[in-house]
This record gives sequence, structure tokens and C-alpha cells, in this order.
Amino acid sequence: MNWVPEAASSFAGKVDGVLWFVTVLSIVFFILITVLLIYFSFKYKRKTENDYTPYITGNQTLEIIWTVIPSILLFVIFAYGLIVYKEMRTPPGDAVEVNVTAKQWIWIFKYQNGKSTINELFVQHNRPVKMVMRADDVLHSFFVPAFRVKQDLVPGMYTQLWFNPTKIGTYDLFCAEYCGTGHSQMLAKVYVMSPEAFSRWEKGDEEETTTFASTKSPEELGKDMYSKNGCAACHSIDGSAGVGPTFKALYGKNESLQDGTTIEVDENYLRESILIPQAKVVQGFAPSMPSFKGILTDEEIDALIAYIKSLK
Amino acid sequence: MSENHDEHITPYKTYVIIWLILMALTVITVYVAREIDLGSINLFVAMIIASIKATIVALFFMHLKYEDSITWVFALYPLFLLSLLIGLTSIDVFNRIVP
Amino acid sequence: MEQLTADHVHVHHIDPVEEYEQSKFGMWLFLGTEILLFGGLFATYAIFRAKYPEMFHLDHLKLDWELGALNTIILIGSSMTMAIGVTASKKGNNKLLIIMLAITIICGLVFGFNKYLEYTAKFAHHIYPDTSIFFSLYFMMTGLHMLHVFIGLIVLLIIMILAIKGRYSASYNTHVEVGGLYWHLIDLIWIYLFPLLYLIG
Amino acid sequence: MATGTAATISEPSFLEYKSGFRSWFYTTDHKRIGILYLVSISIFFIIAGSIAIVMRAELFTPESNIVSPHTYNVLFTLHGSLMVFFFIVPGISASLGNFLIPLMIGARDVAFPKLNLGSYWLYLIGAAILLFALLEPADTGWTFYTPYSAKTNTNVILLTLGIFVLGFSSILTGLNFIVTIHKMRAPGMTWHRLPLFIWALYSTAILQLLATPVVGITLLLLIAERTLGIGFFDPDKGGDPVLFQNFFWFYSHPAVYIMIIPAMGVISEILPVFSRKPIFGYKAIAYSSVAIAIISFFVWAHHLFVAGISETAAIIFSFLTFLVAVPTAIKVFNWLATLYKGSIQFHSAMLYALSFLFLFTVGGLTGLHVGALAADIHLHDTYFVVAHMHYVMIGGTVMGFFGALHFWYPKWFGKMLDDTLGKIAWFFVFIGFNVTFFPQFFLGVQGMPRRYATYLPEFESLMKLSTIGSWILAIGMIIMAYNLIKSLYSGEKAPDNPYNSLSLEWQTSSPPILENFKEIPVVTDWSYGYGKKG
Ligand code: HEA
Ligand code: HEA
Ligand code: HEC
Ligand code: CUA
Ligand SMILES: [Cu+2]
Repeated sequence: MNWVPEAASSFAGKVDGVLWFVTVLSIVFFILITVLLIYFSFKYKRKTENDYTPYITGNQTLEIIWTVIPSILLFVIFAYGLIVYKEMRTPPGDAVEVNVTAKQWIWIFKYQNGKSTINELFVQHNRPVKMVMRADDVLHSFFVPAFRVKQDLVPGMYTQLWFNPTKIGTYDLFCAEYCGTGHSQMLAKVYVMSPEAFSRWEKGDEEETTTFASTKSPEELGKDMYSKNGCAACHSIDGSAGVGPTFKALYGKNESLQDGTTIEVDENYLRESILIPQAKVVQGFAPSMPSFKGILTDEEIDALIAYIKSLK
Repeated sequence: MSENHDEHITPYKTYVIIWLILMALTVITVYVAREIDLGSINLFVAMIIASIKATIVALFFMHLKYEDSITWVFALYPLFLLSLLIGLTSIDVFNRIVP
Repeated sequence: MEQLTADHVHVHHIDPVEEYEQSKFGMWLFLGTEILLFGGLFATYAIFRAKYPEMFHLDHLKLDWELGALNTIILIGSSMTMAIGVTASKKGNNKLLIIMLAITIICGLVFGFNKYLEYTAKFAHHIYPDTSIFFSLYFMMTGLHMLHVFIGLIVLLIIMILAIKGRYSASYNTHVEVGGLYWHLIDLIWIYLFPLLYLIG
Repeated sequence: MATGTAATISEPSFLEYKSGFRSWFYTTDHKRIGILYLVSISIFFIIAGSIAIVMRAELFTPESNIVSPHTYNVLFTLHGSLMVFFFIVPGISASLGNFLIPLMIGARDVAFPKLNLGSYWLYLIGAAILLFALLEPADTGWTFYTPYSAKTNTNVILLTLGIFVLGFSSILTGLNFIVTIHKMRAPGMTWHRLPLFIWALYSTAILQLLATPVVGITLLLLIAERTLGIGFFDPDKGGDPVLFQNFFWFYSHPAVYIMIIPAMGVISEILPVFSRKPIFGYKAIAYSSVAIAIISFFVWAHHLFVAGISETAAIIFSFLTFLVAVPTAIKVFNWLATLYKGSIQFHSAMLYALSFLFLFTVGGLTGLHVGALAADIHLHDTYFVVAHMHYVMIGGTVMGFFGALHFWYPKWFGKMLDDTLGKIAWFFVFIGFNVTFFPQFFLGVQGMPRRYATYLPEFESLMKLSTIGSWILAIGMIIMAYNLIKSLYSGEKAPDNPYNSLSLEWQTSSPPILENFKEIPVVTDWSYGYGKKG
């Protein structure tokens, strides 16, 4: 049955077990109630204005039965949920740590080898990982349906979560806690890779081989970067203003800045805007853009600029 | 209230006595906190004394002593809820794991 | 208002004993609400005090405990005069009631004046509600309490005016009793605020 | 039951005895105040419902094409806050409760009629503040979580202030009802003869009285956070954002029972009348209402299982959550048993009552999914929760509310409703509701997060289905509104007791006279004595 999403972590199946258990129990009671409801409704449908009805006011035994049985069942649900919860909350000692920082509206992942990625999380197949998470501005929530994990990220406090990915593939990561205008755009991907592919990625030759050695033109690469690095959450390409100004026809235009001056948008300005966004803030927008210094490489920024230039 | 209503009327003298007790407790609580300084159980002592004072005010000044049981229920239940709010919230705040 | 009561004949049906019982019970219920309104602040206090004991200790030393103690004495005193006033009213001694109300109101005003002095002194030392969590709590708690004192004063003033007009007697004194209950609650809350803020921090 | 005095009454009814603006807005008559509330909450229901239709239209496609993401966020904030604070919390208790409590317990009015009017004015003031808040409406969601609500530059202050004022309206209404029920029952109306609707409203009133102040102070602190810069919830100042959530839900969980318990009371009145049988397990239903009122204070943090609270707290709260489901289960089974061997008439009110049983059970049972710790980690903040809450709030409360409207309409307005039209409207509402919200359970399990202005294409077909459902639902509502308004003018004149009910409110004229009863009745039996010999 595919009413639950693909199960791709070690405890996903157990969570589904809880879901199934409660659902089956619910269906049993639901059918019991519905059947009785419909049966009574038609069996005892009013026939004449003066139907005989017995004077029944209650029944002690029934009262006890339907207090005790649900109580027991409810306790069983609680206990079952608790057991699986305990497992979900207790990371194994050998779990690899990944630092997660969420801010409006991007995900930043920092790995133990010093690498860092945006809106892309790379993990190794069958190797437990532990996310140590923190939010920069407001609440966010790390949610990967396929792993059945969710945990809020709270500013000023560290939260954690762990999972053991059991299937190679690409999975959606959502921000599940409302965090403002870009909330529904705060998406990322989780890549579960085979040990070989993962160590290649760790050594750093992965991106070279996949992205830059490819035959794509800089504009196409920039386009990938644009959607991959979360620019899309704030910058549209169709002329509508979002959280940040649109990229459409941006290049070459005279932008008026917060401090009253204007500036012509050229390559230098674009580069500066990406690396030190607060240096020149566009009129009418809040200085809320995160800096991509140390996150994007020079090649990537060049590609982005090429892409922005192509948007006429 | 009307004549035939058996409302308890506290004599004036009682109020003055209560007032003196309250004053004494105020002096004690100040003295304990500022002069003796019991350190960590300061809070505890101060709250006990405050609660004694509050109980006296409620019982005598507010005549809770002579009220019917339903008034007692609605006077005490909020206090229970308050302790619940503090207690259960503390269970959360002070048991969070720090990864 | 005239026309209103004329519309509603049933206003006159209400028996004073019933009205007294209902109003008193109603006021007790309202006091329950008030306790939980302050309750949010007490809970906040409990949690942050446990979290930042040093901050609470250092900051509370900046408060003027002598002024706080003075205010405690004044407020408890006013509670006593209020209680005497209620009894006086029940005994039909309208004159004593008016005197006691006057003393209570004066005490309330002095309390408010002291608070004013306290606040201005704090502002002069550049202590504001956003200075620290402790002072946030200090200003929110005493501020909300002050608001209640203020409302209480208005209520008592109205009762006093009605008392002067001779509206109360041994057989009818609902307002006095109910207003008194409210005033005692204000005292009751202060009984906790004083040690929490000024003494033990 | 008490002796009926209806036949002899020739006084003008409460609707007729006086007219004009002042006679309504300065009235202290509980029945007129009830009508004022009814009209006000209906207006808010229509506004908030229409907003929902716009939201659903936006969600028809994955991209944002009707409104911008920011506008969408504003819309669901308004939808949620209006529905919760302006419609459903005051809903049954302030409108039907005001109208019915004195009638049902055999009193002439509530204990404090002027205070009652004051509560209504507070409601109006809250609504007026809301109007100003609409100039730059908040985009925080109805839960106002910090730090976002402390940071966003939309007008959070006015919206929360409006809700704060409304809170006091709710507190004072609850206070009034508790005193009324304690002190103003007619002679012979013992606690165990009270109609179950009264028991329900009594329990609700306790929650209104003691939970609301906590949300009051919480919103006040939020306002202070934005204006004075205090930092209880601001991590930069040493505060704790999750503390806000604890405080908020200390009220808002009991609030969901403020919403449902009155509707449960309504069901307990409608079922016996249209089955002509005594309610089954009177005491069990009555005491379980009070039990819910008490236990529901202890479960608030089940909304915070993934918010970063401690594990210990999560476990305690999950356990308590299941505890509160027990009294509800008891009620459901007792209602069902009431139908057994009855003489069931499918009046439109009865159809709503039966759909309550059906839909609320779905909503309640899915509450168990989200109450179970492991499952909630997956389901929290997805459309599963959206579906759960609409099943309990619409399938439960709103069905109860509609049932009550159809049931007591003749008593309110002295006119009979068009029953056939009522059934047609019910059909559309019932079908439309299920089509709208049932698919959302699947969306939620699949991982579709809530409060999303745009979404991934894989959710598109179910989202489309849901939107189509909302249109069917709207059609049903429009038919119903038409019926309710039309019958005011062209409905048949209602007899005093059209359903041969035994409870007190039917023993006076329809609509009741100004002071409800010619003479205060003396009660000799409970009001569920159907089928009794002799
Ligand atoms: C009318 C309002 C109402 C009612 C009555 C309920 C009733 C219940 N609710 Fe619900 N709830 C909401 C309104 C309501 N809820 C809202 C609005 C939200 C979301 C708020 C937001 O975030 O915006 C919410 C969210 C919510 C959550 C948080 C989900 C999340 O955000 O992750 C939880 C978790 O425990 C929960 C649980 C329950 C439970 C256990 C009940 C129980 O009381 C249900 C009891 C009923 C039954 C169980 C069914 C009948 C019983 C039987 C048929 C007997 C047999 C059954 C068995 C023993 C199996 N609810
Ligand atoms: C009482 C509570 C209540 C009610 C009745 C409803 C009713 C509806 N809600 Fe509700 N909803 C909430 C409370 C409620 N909602 C809450 C609390 C939230 C959470 C908000 C948040 O996240 O902050 C929410 C969120 C919510 C969402 C999720 C938004 C998101 O997370 O992105 C959706 C989406 O489908 C939705 C849809 C609907 C629909 C289609 C209806 C329909 O049932 C509406 C039907 C009503 C009408 C169509 C109007 C009625 C009448 C007429 C049109 C008649 C015309 C009149 C005359 C002729 C006089 N709601
Ligand atoms: C959190 C939202 C956000 C994200 C994510 C974001 N930006 Fe921005 N951006 C802004 C805002 C707000 C402004 C306007 C204020 C300013 O100039 O700092 C802006 C301004 C800019 C400008 C200057 C535009 C002008 O009109 O002069 C450029 C160029 C830019 N961003 C590029 C990018 C790129 C490239 C990315 C992705 C790698 C990106 N931004 C990601 C919010 C964001
Ligand atoms: Cu980040 Cu929602
Ligand atoms: Cu809840």
C-alpha cells in the first residue's frame, strides 16, 4: 500500500507500524460505530407518530465495558508510540555529526571534514548520522518524510535528530515550521550515496566531475545554482518582487539603494551582493539576505552572474 | 444581605490582630532574607511566609473561612492550575537534551 | 440609563440576598481568573530565576527594598481598613465605612506615588524594561499590579461616592463586599511580589 | 416535567416587545444578546470561510498564481484567528448558551444581565480593533509563535490586542454562566435533572474562566516584547521561544474543548428528542464533560512534541493526551446507545447530529494518531493535522452548531425552517466536507507540510480534489444560509413545542416572552422522560 511514503530509514518501518496500528484500531472502532449508527437509524426509523419506545436510561455493565476497553487500548497505543519514539530520539554512539543551520529560507549543512553545502545534504548509505541543529533567526523544522524524522530548529538552542538511511536515492527535505514568506520555498534535497560515491564526494572531486566538467554552459550551470542554493526562495525570475528583488532584467539596470544613491548593476556589484549582501542594500528591501561567502565557490558565483545576465 | 441571613460578622478587633500578625510576618521575612541569609533555601522560606500571609488574608479579610465549599473549590483550583503550569513547564525547560 | 431600567422590569425582581450571594461568588470566580493572569508571570519568574540565578541576585540588589517594604506595610494596612469598612457596612455604620474607604484610597494613592518614585529612580539609572530579564519581570509584574491598584482605586472611589449618597445599609452592601474582595486580592498578589522581587531575587 | 404554561401566554415575545437600535444594543435580555452574538459570529464565519475558499483556490495548482505567498500567509492567519477566536470559541456558548441557559434552567435571565451586555460590547471592541489590524494584517499563523511574531513587520500587535479583549469577553461570559447555573436554577431543578447541554456549558465555562487569562497574559507579553523590548521569548536576550508555545497551548488546548463540549451538549439534546428515548447514561455523559474540562488542562504540550521540549515532558503529555480521550469515548458510546430501540425521525437537525457522531469519530480517532509520540513526529505540521482539526472542528463543532440552529430555530424566531431545503443543504455540506478534508489525511501522511503557499507537483491531484470539495461545501452553506434567511420571512408560524420535547425551553411560547416564563416553573422530573409510562 502506498498511503505512506517510501520508507528509507532504519526506523521508518517502525513508525509505519505505529501508524498502521492506530489506523487499524481506528478503522475497527469507526466501522463498529458507523455500522451501529446506520443499522439503528434504519431499524428504528420512526414509523408512526406514537411509536412505542422503551424507557432505558443506562446500563452499568456497558458503561464499565466501554470505559475499560478503550482505556486499555489507549494505553497500548501510548506505550507503542513511546517505544518507537525512544528509539527515534536516541542516536547511536557512532553516528556521524552534521551541523545544520537554518535561516530564512535556506539550509546550510556543515560536515566534519569542513565541507559545507546549501540546500543539499549528502549522507552515506547505512551509516547513522546525527544532525546538530540551530536556527539563526526564527523557528524552522527539519522534515524528511521518507525518513519519518522531524525536529524544530530553535534560535538560541541546539536540537538534535538522527537517522540511518537505508536506501540509496534522493529525498525531499521540507521546512515544516512556519517561518515567513519563503516558508514553502525552504526545500532541500537529501542525497543518500553508496560508500564509494560518498567518499568520492567527501574528497571533493564529485562536484568537479558532475557539475563543472560537464558540457553545460555557464548560464545553465547558473540556473542549477539558482534553484539549488535557495536563491529562488527570495528572487523571482519573472519580474515579481519577492523577499528580494527580481533577477529579471536586473543586469545593467540602475538600482536605487537604501542610502539614497543609485548604482549600475554590473558584475562587481552582483558579486558583492552575493558575498557581502549588507554592503549595498536595495531600496525597499530588508537587509535579510544571507551571505554566501565560503559557501559558493568562485566558479559557482561566475555561473550565477552569467545566469542573471541572461535574464533579459 | 438581609436581616435573616446568617452572615458571619467579624469583630473589628480581629482585624487589628490579623494586621499585627501580618506586620510581624513582614518583619520576619525581611529579617530572614536580609540579615540571616539562608542562601539557597531563602526562596523556600520567603514563599512559606508569603503563603502564610496570603492564607490569613484570604481566610479572615476575605472571609473565605465562612464561605461554602464551592467557593473554596473555585478559590483553590486556580492555584492548582498555576502549580501545574509552573511544574509541567519546568519539566520541559530543565530536562532538554543538549547535543 | 433611565430608560433602560424602565425597559427591564425584571431588574427589580432580583432579591437582594440572592444578588449579594451571586455577586460575591462571581467575584471569587473573577479572582481565579486574575490569579491565572498573574500566573503567566509567576511561571515566567520561576523558570528564569532557576535558569539565571546570578542575574536575579545581582539585579535584585538594585531595587530599593526599603521602599518595597514600606509599600507592603501600606498595602496590608489598607487591606485591614478595607476589611473594617466591610464589617462596618454590614453593621450599618455608614460613617465608619466612609472613613475606612477614605483611608484605604489614600493608602492606595501613597502606594502608587511610591511606585512612581521607584520607577523614575530606575529610569534615572537607565534601567528600563528591556535592561534584563529580571527587570522585564520587575516592570511587567509591578506594572500589571499597579494597573490593578489603579482599577481598584476607581472602584473604591465609586463605592465611596455611593456610600456618601447613602446607598448602603446593613441590609444592602453588595458593592462594598465585592469591591473589598478585589482590593484584598491586590494585597494578596503584592504579598508574593514583594519577597520575590525585592528580597530574594 | 414541569407544567406547561405556554398555551395561556398572550404577551408580546422578546422579539416584538420593542424595536429600534437602542432596544438591541443596550438590551440586557439574554435572548437578544444571544441573537446579537449569533449574527456577529455568523458574519465572521462567512468572512473566514470565504477566505478559506480563496486559500483553497490558490492551492488548486502547485505554483502561486492567485495570491502571492505573503498574501497566502496573511490569509491563513486571518482564517485561523477569525475562525477560532471570533467564531468557534464564542460560537455555541455565547450565542446558544445565552439564549438557552436561562430558558433551560427555568430562570428569567442570567445572573448578571448588565455584565452580559458588557461582554458583548467587549466582543464588538475586539472586532473593531481587528478592523484596524486589517490595514497591515499579521502573517504569523493563528498560533503567533515567537520569534517570528516578534520580528515580522506586519501588524501583530493589533490582532493580538483584539484577541486579548475578546478573551475578557469570553471570561466574563463564562463567569456569568457559572454563577447562573449555580444560583438561578428553578425550584426542583436539581443538578441531576439539569439538561446535558447545561452540564456541557458549565464545563465549558470553567475552561473559559481559567484558561483564557493565561493566553491573555501571553499575548500581552508578546505585545510587550514588540513594544517595550522585553525578551522572555527572545533568545538574543536570554529568553526562550518554546516558553511561548507552552503558555500559548496552556490556553489553546483547553480552547479546543471550549469549542467541542458545547457541541457535545447540543447532540445530547437533539438525539433524545428525535429518537423519543431518554438519553442513555445521563450521569456518564454529564460527568465526562466535567472530566474533560479538568483533564484538558494537563495535555497542552502534545502540540510541541517536535518543538524542542524535553523527552520527559513529551512522554508525560502523550500519556495525559490519551487520558483525555477516555471521557470522549464514553460519550460517543452513550449517544449511540441512545438510538437503540428508539423512534428515529430524520429531521434536518437530527441529520446534523448523526453526522456529528460519524465525523467527530473520524476526527477524534485521528487525534490518537497525532497523540502517539512516534507517529506525531512524522505527522506534526502536515496536512494530517489540518485534516484532524477540521474533522473535529467542522465535523464536530460546526455540525453541532448547524444542528442546534435547525433544532432551536422555531424557538428563536417563532418560524419553522424548510426541512426539505435543510436536508438538501445538509447533503451538500456533508459530501463537500468529506471531499475537502478526507484527502488531506493522505496528503499529510505523504509528507505535505501545512502553511505552504506553493507545493511540490506530486501532491497536486489530492490538493485539486480538496479544492473541488470546498466548492461543494460552499454550495451547501449557501443553500443553508438561504434557508435560514428565507424562513425568517416565509416560514410557517411555529407552535410552542413542535417536536414534543420535554425540556423547559419548549414549555414557553415560541419565541419566548420577555421574561421567559409567566411563572417560574417548578420542576418535578428530568427532561429526558420519553417512553415513560403514565
Ligand atoms: C474541536 C476541537 C478539537 C478536539 C475535540 C480535539 C480532540 C483531540 N485532539 Fe486535537 N487539535 C485541534 C482541535 C481539536 N482536537 C486543533 C485545532 C489542532 C491543531 C492546532 C494547530 O496546530 O493549528 C489539534 C491538534 C492536535 C494535536 C497536535 C498535532 C500536531 O500539531 O502535531 C494532537 C496531538 O496529540 C491532538 C490530539 C487530540 C486528541 C487525542 C483528541 C481527543 O480528545 C479525541 C478523543 C476522541 C476520540 C478518541 C474518538 C471517539 C472515541 C471512540 C470512538 C472510542 C474508541 C476509540 C479508541 C479507544 C481507539 N490534536
Ligand atoms: C472553526 C474553525 C474552522 C473552520 C470552520 C474552517 C473551515 C474551513 N477551512 Fe480551515 N483552518 C482553521 C479553522 C477552521 N477552518 C484553523 C485554526 C486553521 C489553521 C490556521 C493556521 O495554520 O494558522 C485552518 C487552516 C486551513 C487550511 C490549511 C492552510 C495551510 O496550512 O496552508 C485549509 C486548507 O485547505 C483550510 C480550509 C478550510 C475550508 C475549505 C473550510 C470550509 O469549511 C469553509 C466553509 C465556509 C464557507 C464557504 C463560508 C460560509 C458561508 C457562505 C459562503 C454563505 C454565504 C452567505 C450568505 C448568503 C449570507 N483551513
Ligand atoms: C533570505 C532571502 C534571500 C536569499 C536566499 C537570497 N537572497 Fe539575494 N537578496 C535578498 C534581499 C532581501 C535582497 C535585497 C536587499 C539587499 O540588497 O541586501 C537581495 C539582493 C540581492 C542582489 C542585489 C539585487 C539588486 O536588485 O540589486 C543580488 C544580485 C542577489 N540578492 C543575489 C542572490 C543570489 C545569487 C542568491 C543565491 C545564491 C541569493 N541572492 C539568495 C534576499 C535573499
Ligand atoms: Cu523555515 Cu519554514
Ligand atoms: Cu490539543
